[in-house]
Amino acid sequence: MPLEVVKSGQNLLEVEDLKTYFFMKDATVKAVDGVSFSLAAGETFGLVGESGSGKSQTLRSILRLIAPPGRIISGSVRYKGQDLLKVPLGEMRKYRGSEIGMIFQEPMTALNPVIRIREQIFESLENKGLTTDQKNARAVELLRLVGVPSPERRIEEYAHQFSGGMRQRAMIAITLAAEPKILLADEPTTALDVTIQDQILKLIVSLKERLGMSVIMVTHDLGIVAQMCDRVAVMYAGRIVEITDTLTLFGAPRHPYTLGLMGSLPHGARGSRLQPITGQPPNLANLPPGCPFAPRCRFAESICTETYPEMVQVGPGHFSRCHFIAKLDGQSGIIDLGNVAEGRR
Amino acid sequence: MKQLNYIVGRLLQIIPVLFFVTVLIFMMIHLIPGDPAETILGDKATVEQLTILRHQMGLDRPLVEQYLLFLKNLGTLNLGDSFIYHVPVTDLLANRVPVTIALTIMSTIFGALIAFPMGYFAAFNKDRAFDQGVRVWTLIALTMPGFWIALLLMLLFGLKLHWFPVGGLGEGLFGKFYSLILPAFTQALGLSALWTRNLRNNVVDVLRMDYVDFAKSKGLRDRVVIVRHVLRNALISTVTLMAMSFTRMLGGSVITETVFALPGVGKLMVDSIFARDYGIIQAITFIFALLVMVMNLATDISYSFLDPRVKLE
Amino acid sequence: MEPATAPNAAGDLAPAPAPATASARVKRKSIPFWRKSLALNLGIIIVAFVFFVGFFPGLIAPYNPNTQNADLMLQAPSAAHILGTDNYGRDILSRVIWATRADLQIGLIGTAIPFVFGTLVGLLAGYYGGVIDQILMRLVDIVVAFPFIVLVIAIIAFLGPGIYNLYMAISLVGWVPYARIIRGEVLVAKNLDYVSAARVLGYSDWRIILRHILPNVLSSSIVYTAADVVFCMLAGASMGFLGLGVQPPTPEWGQAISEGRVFIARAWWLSTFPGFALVFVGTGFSLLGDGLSDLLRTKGR
Amino acid sequence: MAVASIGEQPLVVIKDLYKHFPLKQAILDVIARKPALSVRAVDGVSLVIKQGETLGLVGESGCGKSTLAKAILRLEEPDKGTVLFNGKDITHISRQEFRGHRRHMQMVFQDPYSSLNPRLSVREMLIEAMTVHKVCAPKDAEARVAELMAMVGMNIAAADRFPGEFSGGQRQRLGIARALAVDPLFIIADEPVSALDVSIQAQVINLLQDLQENLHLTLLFVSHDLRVIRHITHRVAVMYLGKVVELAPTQELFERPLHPYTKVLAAAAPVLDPRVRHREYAIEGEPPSPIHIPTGCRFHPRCVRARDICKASEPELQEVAPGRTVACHFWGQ
Amino acid sequence: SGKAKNTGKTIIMARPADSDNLDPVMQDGNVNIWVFNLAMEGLVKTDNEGTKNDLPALATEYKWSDDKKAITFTLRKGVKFSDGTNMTADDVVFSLNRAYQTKDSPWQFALDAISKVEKVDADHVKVSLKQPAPAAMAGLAMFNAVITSKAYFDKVGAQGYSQKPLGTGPFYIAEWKKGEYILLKRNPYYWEKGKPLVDQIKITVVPDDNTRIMQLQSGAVDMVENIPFSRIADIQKDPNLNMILVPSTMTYYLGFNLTKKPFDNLKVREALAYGTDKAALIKTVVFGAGYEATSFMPKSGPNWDATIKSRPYDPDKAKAMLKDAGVAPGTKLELSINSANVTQVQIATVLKDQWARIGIDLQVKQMDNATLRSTYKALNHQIIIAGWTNDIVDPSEIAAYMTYPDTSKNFWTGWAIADPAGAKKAEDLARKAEYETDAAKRTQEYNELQEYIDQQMPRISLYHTPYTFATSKKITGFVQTPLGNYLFQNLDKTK
Ligand SMILES: Nc1ncnc2c1ncn2[C@@H]1O[C@H](COP(=O)(O)OP(=O)(O)OP(=O)(O)O)[C@@H](O)[C@H]1O
Ligand SMILES: Nc1ncnc2c1ncn2[C@@H]1O[C@H](COP(=O)(O)OP(=O)(O)OP(=O)(O)O)[C@@H](O)[C@H]1O
Ligand SMILES: [Mg+2]
Ligand SMILES: [Mg+2]
Repeated sequence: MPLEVVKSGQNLLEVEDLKTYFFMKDATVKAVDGVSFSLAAGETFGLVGESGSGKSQTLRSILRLIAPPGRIISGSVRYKGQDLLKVPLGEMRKYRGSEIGMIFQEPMTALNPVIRIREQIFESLENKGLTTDQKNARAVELLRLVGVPSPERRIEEYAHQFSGGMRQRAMIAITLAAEPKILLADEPTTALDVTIQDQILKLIVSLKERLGMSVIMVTHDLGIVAQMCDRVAVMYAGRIVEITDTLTLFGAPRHPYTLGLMGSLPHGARGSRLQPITGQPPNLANLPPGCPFAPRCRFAESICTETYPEMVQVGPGHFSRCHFIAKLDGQSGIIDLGNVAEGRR
Repeated sequence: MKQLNYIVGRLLQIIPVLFFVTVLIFMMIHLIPGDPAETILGDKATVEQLTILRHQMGLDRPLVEQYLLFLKNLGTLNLGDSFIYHVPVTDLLANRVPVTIALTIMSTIFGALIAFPMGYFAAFNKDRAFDQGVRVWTLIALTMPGFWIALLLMLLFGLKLHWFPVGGLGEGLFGKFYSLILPAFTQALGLSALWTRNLRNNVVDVLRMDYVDFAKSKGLRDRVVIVRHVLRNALISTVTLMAMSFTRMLGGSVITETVFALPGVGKLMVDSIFARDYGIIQAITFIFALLVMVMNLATDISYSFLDPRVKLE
Repeated sequence: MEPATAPNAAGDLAPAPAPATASARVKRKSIPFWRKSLALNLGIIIVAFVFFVGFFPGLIAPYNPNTQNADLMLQAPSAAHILGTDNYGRDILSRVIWATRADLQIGLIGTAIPFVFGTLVGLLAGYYGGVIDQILMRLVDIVVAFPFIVLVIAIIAFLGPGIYNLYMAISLVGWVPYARIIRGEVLVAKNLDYVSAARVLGYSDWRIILRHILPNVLSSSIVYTAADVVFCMLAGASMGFLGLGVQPPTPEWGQAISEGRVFIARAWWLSTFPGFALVFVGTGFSLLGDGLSDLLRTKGR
Repeated sequence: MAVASIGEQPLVVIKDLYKHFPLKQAILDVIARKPALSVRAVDGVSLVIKQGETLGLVGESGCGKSTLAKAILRLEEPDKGTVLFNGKDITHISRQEFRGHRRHMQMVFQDPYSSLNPRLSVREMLIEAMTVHKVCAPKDAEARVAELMAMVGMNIAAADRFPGEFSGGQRQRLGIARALAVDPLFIIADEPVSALDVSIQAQVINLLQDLQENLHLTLLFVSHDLRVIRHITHRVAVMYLGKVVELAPTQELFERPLHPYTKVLAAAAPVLDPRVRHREYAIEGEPPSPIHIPTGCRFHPRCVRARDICKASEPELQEVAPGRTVACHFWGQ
Repeated sequence: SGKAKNTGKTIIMARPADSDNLDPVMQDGNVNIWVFNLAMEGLVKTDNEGTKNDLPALATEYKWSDDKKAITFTLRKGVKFSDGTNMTADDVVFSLNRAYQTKDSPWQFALDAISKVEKVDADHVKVSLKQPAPAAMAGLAMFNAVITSKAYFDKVGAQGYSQKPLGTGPFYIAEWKKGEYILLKRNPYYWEKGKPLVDQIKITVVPDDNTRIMQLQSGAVDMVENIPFSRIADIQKDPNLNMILVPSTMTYYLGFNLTKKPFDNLKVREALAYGTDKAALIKTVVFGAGYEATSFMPKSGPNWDATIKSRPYDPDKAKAMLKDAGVAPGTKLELSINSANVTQVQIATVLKDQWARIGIDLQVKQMDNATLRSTYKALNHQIIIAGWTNDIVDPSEIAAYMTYPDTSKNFWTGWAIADPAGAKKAEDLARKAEYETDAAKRTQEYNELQEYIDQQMPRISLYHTPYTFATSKKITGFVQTPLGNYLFQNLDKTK
């Protein structure tokens, strides 16, 4: 693992060689298998990949929210230089919430159904030395901040009384209440309408700017990446296969999988044929040796099914795991870096 | 308002059900061979004597008329007379209903006292020795007939250790409570096994829920996470199950009351069926049905309080 | 060098290669069901054993279970009578073995009839909803309003004691849980897309109910059956206690336990061994049920 | 069936279709004679789907897209209105009679996990559909299964497996195969790719597109993903709170949306270019509930252009250019 | 409880079932008789052994009229009811009138001979009979002829009376919690000075045999009624307990329904008797605590015929006889029993095995008591098991039941229907004996009747058993008569 991926020392958060496996009766699921990346202060870092590629488990591992049969096998998660994986589990709560907060993927299941929203916000306001009235005021303010209408009334309600978008907002409010330095956002808009998604994403952007947070944004929607992220890592089968800045990703991706993703995107008008990746995502329980993408890869050769490719640097801050980076030279993504695409608005 | 709406709706539903329950039981018991006149007069009675008594008791009237009379009495909250004891059924039940209800409540409390810690610790020690031990225990407790458990408890705690009386209802409030301990325990044992398993599985399920992790991700203390987020959610369905066990306990009281010589309704019901004491049977059925339905209603309402997601519709 | 996998130039219309079977193959390799749940294995073994005993008690029982011998009353366990003899001088081991038949019958028939009837009611109520649902569910309310045992007693008083009436009584009340479970599942299943698909395909209601809904809603009630078998056996035992159960001298555990209770001080073996048998078999079925639900839980997504 | 090119002839004509779901009324409300409320899921929709075209249906979650789809197929009995299929009224015939028409109109569902009966093997599933409708002679059924599997890009070896053994994308192909099994003329695809990963999504989109073209199918394609809609459809209908508010050929709609709501939808979709980042909200507020639909133009509470007339009177769907209709008082501005 | 402290000695006795009706005239069953008999007395009473029935009670003496058609009783002086009011001749007349005149009383038969009861003077009451009846005195000693206060009865009415009858007995009924207990308290006005010895008797209801015995063993109760025979041996071994076996008139028998085939055939009935091993029954069912019954009349009652012997157990002979009678091996016969009665269940269990050996496939039909009663009363049964106890110290009661067709269809054998001539002969014999005033002749006639019935076998008498009663060793002075009545005047409890 080239150290450049994780520029040691200068970052708010550095994840290195993180491995989280699930030990099932019949197999070991390598959900996160040697993930390394870093997050600078004020940065929005994207984590993309298809379903099951290990995005959520990576985030959970950062907060050490992995329950049996899952276990963090190795690696380090350095937050401000402190390796969180070495902190006694009992002390993790010092980092959770107030330092690193997380928005869960499913607002439906991540909010406790039997506790009022207010109490759930209060929980994040604990240890801040606030009186109940102050907490109340703060909670209302937070809900208003995230755009929940008539927050004084809705604070008394339960999660099920909220619509999907409102739930997501409530969850953001709960997480933000603790004023984290880093926000881990796990597909915060997947379940939502475009209009609501638009609102939530823009909310996150504005909050981030106001509160000076860093954000790790997990998504499988490249549109969100384009709109939100400074840098991106593409995950495939538990590993990061490409990591670069957003513009490069869209303009000159250097991994066959990323290229395939671009080709799969319907982006133009009717008539053009899509160029999807063939085949199905691999099963993390029975990964063959070699590159897990090989069976679906246009460029694959026999070596790909035999040895696992190392991460190689292909440009400044641009790394890719592929035996045949050279073959990809000249392939371009969906935007032409030459000229700025025309905005639609 | 929503609640009130719901309650009114449900109460309205109870009426036809109660009506059918009473019709059913009325038909059933009146169609069984044998009648109270025979029970009262015994083997030595002549046909003539029987005829006289039947007439006095109104048993020679058409069934429909008898039923209407029963309904009419019900309307005035008069549950009729016991044919055998010659006293108003309400008098008989006044002493007995509290015994059965006390027994049921105590059984519930004991059951909860057994089930909650067991289920909880089993879940937190999932698949470890304690969990397996609890599993074995629940399997056995579920399969032991109540009267057999009762016998063992009486032998051990009554006869050998002299801790508790061997059956009978004590005197005074404390005496009564004291004498209900073993019977309640008997009833609690089998049910608590059911509840333990339910709670254990619930806790295991809840522990997997995202909201528990979300709570942890806020940096909450473990105790808070467990009490507020895990237990509360896990208990919802266990509490419902406990409420649903109510009917079963009423039924179980038949046997418990017999074995422990308790003057409750269950035993009275069985005796009355055998004695064809129509008055009592009808009254108890009616009360049981009412109790069960009110209990079900209360369960549903309390369920909606415990779990705000449940809409009362 | 040729690419390992040729790009699918023809697009997706050509038969897709391996992927169609890839995940299936992975599943194939996964461990067989019987290695997934210890409870299930134990349950299957016990229940299979019990079935064997229940079907061929004559092969195992050393004596005729009903032969009395006044000279051999209340003998303690010995080599000749491994579990001792009862108050009629009958061999307890043989009676315990033969009782398997009656108890299994109570457990299975007492479960099977309610299962079938309750399933039917649940299917109709759940699928058609509306008035049919209302009527059937009120019927459920009526049955539920009686405590189980009391209703069974009343029915037996009506029909007279005996094993067939016991089935009848248990069946008349036992269908309710099945109806409820199935109805609940049908309410969910009928809104699933594959049922909509079946309707879009113009299938008849009966085809949809029997072929598309029924097989998919059975699992939780099948799990319930295992518990229900135990419950029925216990109900049978309670009836035996009240003198409303199986007709003597047919051997039956519940009755043996309750009749043996009087001898507890003098001849503990009378009720203890049938008690063990009941617990053993009950445990077997409970384990089976646990195992089945384990299995279904892991199978579900 | 005569091969018809797009636009020649309408295949499905929906006239003023309504589907309301009455809310359960509480006893006390009934006694108090409060008016019964209902979810007005489809609230007067008229649409023409032409033979051989792919019509897109977009709109926010809950605006009634699925209900409309189901009402056309009588999975939900419409309250009012008519659906003509090939000129024949199919809403006012008995269910029995309608069953005979079912094979002509099929549906592909959104959730690949719940849309296949887990207890039937692929073969059983396909053969059942064919035998019920006697699509082909029993002896040809096997061959047809193979043909269908090939059509949807699946290996015939998979025919004996059960749905649980397939991935989401494969299941979606099987769902399509099932719909094709009865040789339909018209297929409604209700968000057929929303649940799939991008790479798989693309496979299914290609498949649908190819099938539509090769088999001359008429397709109603429901989605809220504008990128997909833009890619696959010929014309698009935009729904808002139970009504169609705009209908236009795809290209034109995206290039020149007329209804303010259409504009909002377009603006809300994230642009796939990191260099073009919008920071202002496309729209504020949430859609109102379909129970209390605003008076007048149902979009007016969220509309930046709303004026008094928008509150007062509901704009009719009007043809503003050939093939373009829109329901807005101020569509021109 | 607080109340107990000045009530002195309390004895607690547990029994399996509660009373239901304490009106001596209107109830049926020992559960009632044995209780109100502690509180009420008649003019005469039986002795402890149940052989004499004219011991003085509320009457100090009596005199038969010369034509033996009337008895004049001299009332005891100074007798008070337990409420402190005096007992008068009017009370006696009222009580006896009610006893013999109440049409729907199940016990009316015992006083059937009475034609009139009248007050002679304040101290004398005359009972007139329709004809000379030797059994009349026995009837007057019976529990339904107990004396109550007319004023009280008028005050509380029949219903109130059935809850709390008032009498002159050693105890009075102080409290009755249905299904739980009956509390009897010492009658302070009791005429026998110094009696009774204890202050209270609490009779509790404990349905389960095991529980009842455990309560005795644990000291919670002092006396327990109805010990299962299987437990006699245990209790006898217990150093703290007394096992009391009270000789009783209890007779268990199998009753055939002669109106049903093949029981109309005497051969079959006899064969079944030969096929019944009474000794084994006694051993397994009553654990040796009983003895063989030969006659339909109890051995412990008067006029029992010692010359009758049971048919010996001889399965081969039984088989042969059945074959002769045309009953094929494997024939199914039906035995209807009360499912709640353990003894009946046990007898049925043993019989099924015994009769299987003579080729009879006995079908045991269990039903609850009420159904069973309706079944046999309608003669819908084939065989029943029943037990009988005498209520009076005279053979006339059982003889009448066995032979008078109208009262009980000959004990539900349907004899008079199936074989009118035979039944008529028995009836004539019984009627003659009932009114026979010459004691020796009467014995002779009853013997003849017993022999005739033994020969005709409308039933098979099985065995006699004692009443089983256990007390703690502290209890003294326990008396129960063969009729079952408790005499607790001398009951006491030592420390
Ligand atoms: N509790 C668990 N037990 C076993 N395997 C698990 C568990 N949780 C996750 N996994 C596996 O870990 C892998 C990664 O899961 P993860 O949730 O991180 O995916 P993801 O990238 O977030 O996907 P999605 O986009 O669907 O959210 C998956 O293959 C999943 O099957
Ligand atoms: N069976 C039903 N009973 C009551 N209300 C219903 C029913 N089906 C749908 N609805 C309601 O009708 C409205 C329209 O639902 P529909 O499913 O048609 O929306 P949709 O546009 O398909 O949304 P999505 O994009 O979320 O699938 C929603 O408010 C929904 O809650
Ligand atoms: Mg995820
Ligand atoms: Mg939809």
